[in-house]
Amino acid sequence: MKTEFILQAVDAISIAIHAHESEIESLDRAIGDGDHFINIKRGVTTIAAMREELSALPADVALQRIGMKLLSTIGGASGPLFASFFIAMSKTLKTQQEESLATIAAAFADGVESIKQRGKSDLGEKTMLDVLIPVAQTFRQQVEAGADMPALLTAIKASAEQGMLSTRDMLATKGRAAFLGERAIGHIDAGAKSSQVMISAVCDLLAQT
Amino acid sequence: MKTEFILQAVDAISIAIHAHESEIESLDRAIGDGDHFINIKRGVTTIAAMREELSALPADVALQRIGMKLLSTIGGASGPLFASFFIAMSKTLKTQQEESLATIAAAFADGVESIKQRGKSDLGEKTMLDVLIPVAQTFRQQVEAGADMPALLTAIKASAEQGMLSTRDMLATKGRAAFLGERAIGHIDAGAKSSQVMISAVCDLLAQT
Amino acid sequence: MKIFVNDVENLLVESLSGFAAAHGDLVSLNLDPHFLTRAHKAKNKVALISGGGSGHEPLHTGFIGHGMLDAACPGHVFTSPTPDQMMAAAEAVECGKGVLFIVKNYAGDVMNFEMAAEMISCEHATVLTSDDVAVENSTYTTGRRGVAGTVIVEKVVGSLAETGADLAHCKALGERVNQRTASMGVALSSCTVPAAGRPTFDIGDNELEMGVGIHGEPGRRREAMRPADDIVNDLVTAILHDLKPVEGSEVLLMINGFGATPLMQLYMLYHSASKLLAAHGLTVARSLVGNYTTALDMAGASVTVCVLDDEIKQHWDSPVQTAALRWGR
Amino acid sequence: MKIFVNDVENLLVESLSGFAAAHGDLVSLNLDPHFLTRAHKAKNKVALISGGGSGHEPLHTGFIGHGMLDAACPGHVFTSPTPDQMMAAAEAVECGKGVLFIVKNYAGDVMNFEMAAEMISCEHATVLTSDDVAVENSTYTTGRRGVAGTVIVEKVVGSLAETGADLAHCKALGERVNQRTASMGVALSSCTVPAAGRPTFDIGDNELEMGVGIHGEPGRRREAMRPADDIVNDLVTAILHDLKPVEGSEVLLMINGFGATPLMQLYMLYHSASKLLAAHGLTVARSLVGNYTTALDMAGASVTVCVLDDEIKQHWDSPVQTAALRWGR
Ligand SMILES: Nc1ncnc2c1ncn2[C@@H]1O[C@H](COP(=O)(O)OP(=O)(O)O)[C@@H](O)[C@H]1O
Ligand SMILES: Nc1ncnc2c1ncn2[C@@H]1O[C@H](COP(=O)(O)OP(=O)(O)O)[C@@H](O)[C@H]1O
Ligand SMILES: [Mg+2]
Ligand SMILES: [Mg+2]
Ligand SMILES: [Mg+2]
Ligand SMILES: [Mg+2]
Repeated sequence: MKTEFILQAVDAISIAIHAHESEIESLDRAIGDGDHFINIKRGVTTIAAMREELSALPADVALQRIGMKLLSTIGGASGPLFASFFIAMSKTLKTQQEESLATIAAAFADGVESIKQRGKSDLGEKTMLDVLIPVAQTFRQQVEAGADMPALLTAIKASAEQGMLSTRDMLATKGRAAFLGERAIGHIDAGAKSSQVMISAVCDLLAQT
Repeated sequence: MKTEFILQAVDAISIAIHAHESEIESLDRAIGDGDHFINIKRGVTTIAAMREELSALPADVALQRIGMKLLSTIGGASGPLFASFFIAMSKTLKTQQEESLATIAAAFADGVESIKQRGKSDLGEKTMLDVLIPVAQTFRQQVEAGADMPALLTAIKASAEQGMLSTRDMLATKGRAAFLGERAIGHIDAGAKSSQVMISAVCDLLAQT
Repeated sequence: MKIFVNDVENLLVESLSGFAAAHGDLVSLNLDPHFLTRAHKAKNKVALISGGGSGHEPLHTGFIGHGMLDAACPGHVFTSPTPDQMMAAAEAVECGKGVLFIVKNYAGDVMNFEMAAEMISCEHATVLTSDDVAVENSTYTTGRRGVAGTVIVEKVVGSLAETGADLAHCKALGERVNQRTASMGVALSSCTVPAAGRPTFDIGDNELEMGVGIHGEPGRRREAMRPADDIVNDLVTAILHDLKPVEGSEVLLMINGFGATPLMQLYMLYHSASKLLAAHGLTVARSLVGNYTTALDMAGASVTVCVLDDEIKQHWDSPVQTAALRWGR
Repeated sequence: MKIFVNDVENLLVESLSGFAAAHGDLVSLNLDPHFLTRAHKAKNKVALISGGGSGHEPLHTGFIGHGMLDAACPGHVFTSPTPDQMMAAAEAVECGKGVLFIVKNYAGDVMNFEMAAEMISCEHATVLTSDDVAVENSTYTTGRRGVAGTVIVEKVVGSLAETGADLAHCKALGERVNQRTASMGVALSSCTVPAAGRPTFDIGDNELEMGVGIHGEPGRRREAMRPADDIVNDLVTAILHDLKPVEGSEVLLMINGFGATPLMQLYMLYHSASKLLAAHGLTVARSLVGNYTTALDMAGASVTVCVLDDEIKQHWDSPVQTAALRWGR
């Protein structure tokens, strides 16, 4: 992975997130506390402002720096989770000799794994993990199966979309929505939506290049 | 004056005040603090509940009792003013040998005079006195001129109406509206309106009997 | 506007009963006529009595106790109490050195306290508070409104009275504090008198009422919303124009919430006002931030500045033990 | 919803600066990372640190001072603070006996404090508060929300820490208070997060949200407005169902305003709740009424009951000197 690509991804994510502002905001208002968009925006804005500093660094160090910055910038539930994701991803990339789609898929999976650990959470709890876990699986499986880039990206996007939609009918057992019991049913999780939007944006970026 | 008439007047005032509830309320909301109707209603309701006690008393004593009760019931600016009115009226009636329209007119004038003293106020300050002072004058003049009952009542009602309307274009110098300066212009004073309504109601009652 | 209520007629008595029960160590409640006194009657001091319409809580009931009031007479919401309340309160707390009434300058309060004063037999005097500079002083009118600065008068005179000072001295200090204190407020939303059930005034989504009164009375003008620093600048400018404090003076800065404005906002206003005062060469030596003179559920706040002198400062700092102000011992 | 604001991005820092300036005798502020400590560092005691999203003022900054917290870490509005804040605060106030974190049980707060705890080198422990009975406990979920009862935990543990008690004892008492404390709230209107600029939830003119959270999260159900006594009865019933106090127990009754509900109303609710508790054979031995754990400008209130024992009562009564709670000496 190139640091230049990471910086492009940050920009793509920023645009995508802003395009979904009111959707993400109203999802967190419905079964959360309404700040999820603001939290992500704060994170993305801060990282975007680090462009110069980051561009001089190798990709794994840049990801580690991003993770630490997010940790001290976002707060809330999503802050430590996103931070863990990037820090874990950075660790895996650093240990890899050679970079390939397979190592990136493994790093992504390790990032997701560290979210599970930090959040003491798993699939089916109406969180961002209902997007991230299936995406990690699809990513690995498609790479193993030797799918070409367009097929890989299409599969990941579909998996993210499906995961996001799956949260609608779930009872929440983690995050703020867990406090709502039955009342959370019928609403998509804000973190699942924002994760899907970000993943989709990165896929679209890759499709262009 | 018969105590029975006073009690009838209380009922007539109660009905008339309630019929003008929203008008009086909104006038005091516009340039006062919005409680004038509630204050009068509290007074009228309390006096109406004293019917039995009052009916056993001579008129002057009943008026004195009403004044004292209003003093400890209404509060605000209008409470001490209405109370002073009835107490002063009672005093004058008590000293009169014989009852006539002239003595009632004199008692009314003394009531108004005591409002002026208590309120340190006079004509033209955008208060209830802009109704009460002209009415007291008309009352006395018409009686002196030997007007018959219908003419007297018509003159008093007209004078009250005109006084009430005259407050619209005044700058207030007494009461809460005095704090508003120019902004009070264009609004009728709530106390002027309620006084006009009450006087009108008593005139109509007299016209019927 | 929704409120918690059983029967609107009983709201005041239920609230006073709750207040008296929650603060049984500080106050005791009398009903019919309604007044509250300290739980333990003080001795050998001027008895301080205040009162006014309800809806401004904690004013005045929350200021009963050592170092402040001896009694308070709550009227109906935004309606001055009646003379029988003040007479009964005076009877209950007078202890040989006379009674000082502290009265906000509104026609209703002035007249009702005046009538009580005329009817009580003990020595008495009155301090009228009139700190609201929103309404320009005019010789034709009854003067200015008494607002949040009343809290400072009650605290300072309360402390002096505790020393055994006589009635004339207490009245004189109260009047000096009043003269050295100026306030102005701004509303972002109206209040709703429970018995009326609808907002006292209408205000647009992008408007503010500059110079609003503590009953939701109109102030200087209706304006468009502006940045907080601009708004505070207008308030402070009006206040300093009135007080004309000597450069280098020490002042007490009070930011008073009207009821529905969060504390977070009030401290932001404090930040803004204190910077301005410093820029005018004044030293903010004492502070008070919170909901102290409210207007039911009105959103908004007022700024109050009191120009301190040694005596005022000493009496501000002295111990106070009331439901709403408490420090020292 | 209008608010006083210059730039919404600076609101928190301006507000914290105002708070620190107004209470310079009590607290001192550090920016980047944001945390507040006592003005005078305590010695030889467990250092108590709390924190959480802003918008609940006076929680937690208003509880820094002798007898309560050593430091507080304010996050953005309704957003948990970040680990670097807690680490820096711990560094600043730890004085040899370890650090106790008092954390309201929300995923964000729990994770951020957890990460800070993993990274600091000194001895540390955490008390999670979870007094909100609106959300029934379930083994599948992360448990209940921490709300106004947190104030009681901070006061009681704060007093114990002042005696020099060790970390284990402080943690144990905090957990006991939490277990003996239950709360439930009701909202009449929504709050508005300043950066979002619109109400968190919509609510009809004749509706209430029963069991609302302190961030405007939905509670048990949306209901039609009812008389205050009925509403309080539901809150108290849910609380007692959870606490199951022995008849004759002494309790602390707290009525907490969410921000926009006038004090007059809160005391009325106190009256209502205290009658109910008495009818259940409980003795209301201590009280607290006011805005202590707010949700910005939300209208509504919560009831909290803490079943006292001798140790808790003693530590509740002991002196406290903070911006928002002050008694004794
Ligand atoms: N324990 C957890 N594990 C995984 N994801 C979680 C967990 N708790 C919360 N989340 C995710 O975080 C999102 C909320 O993030 P955000 O609104 O930024 O924080 P907060 O809930 O503190 O306001 C939720 O929508 C959910 O997807
Ligand atoms: N000094 C005064 N002299 C005569 N009338 C007055 C005076 N002050 C107020 N009023 C009258 O009282 C009315 C207001 O009464 P009310 O609303 O009951 O009391 P408050 O002003 O205390 O709320 C005003 O509309 C005015 O007519
Ligand atoms: Mg959120
Ligand atoms: Mg009025
Ligand atoms: Mg009034
Ligand atoms: Mg949040």
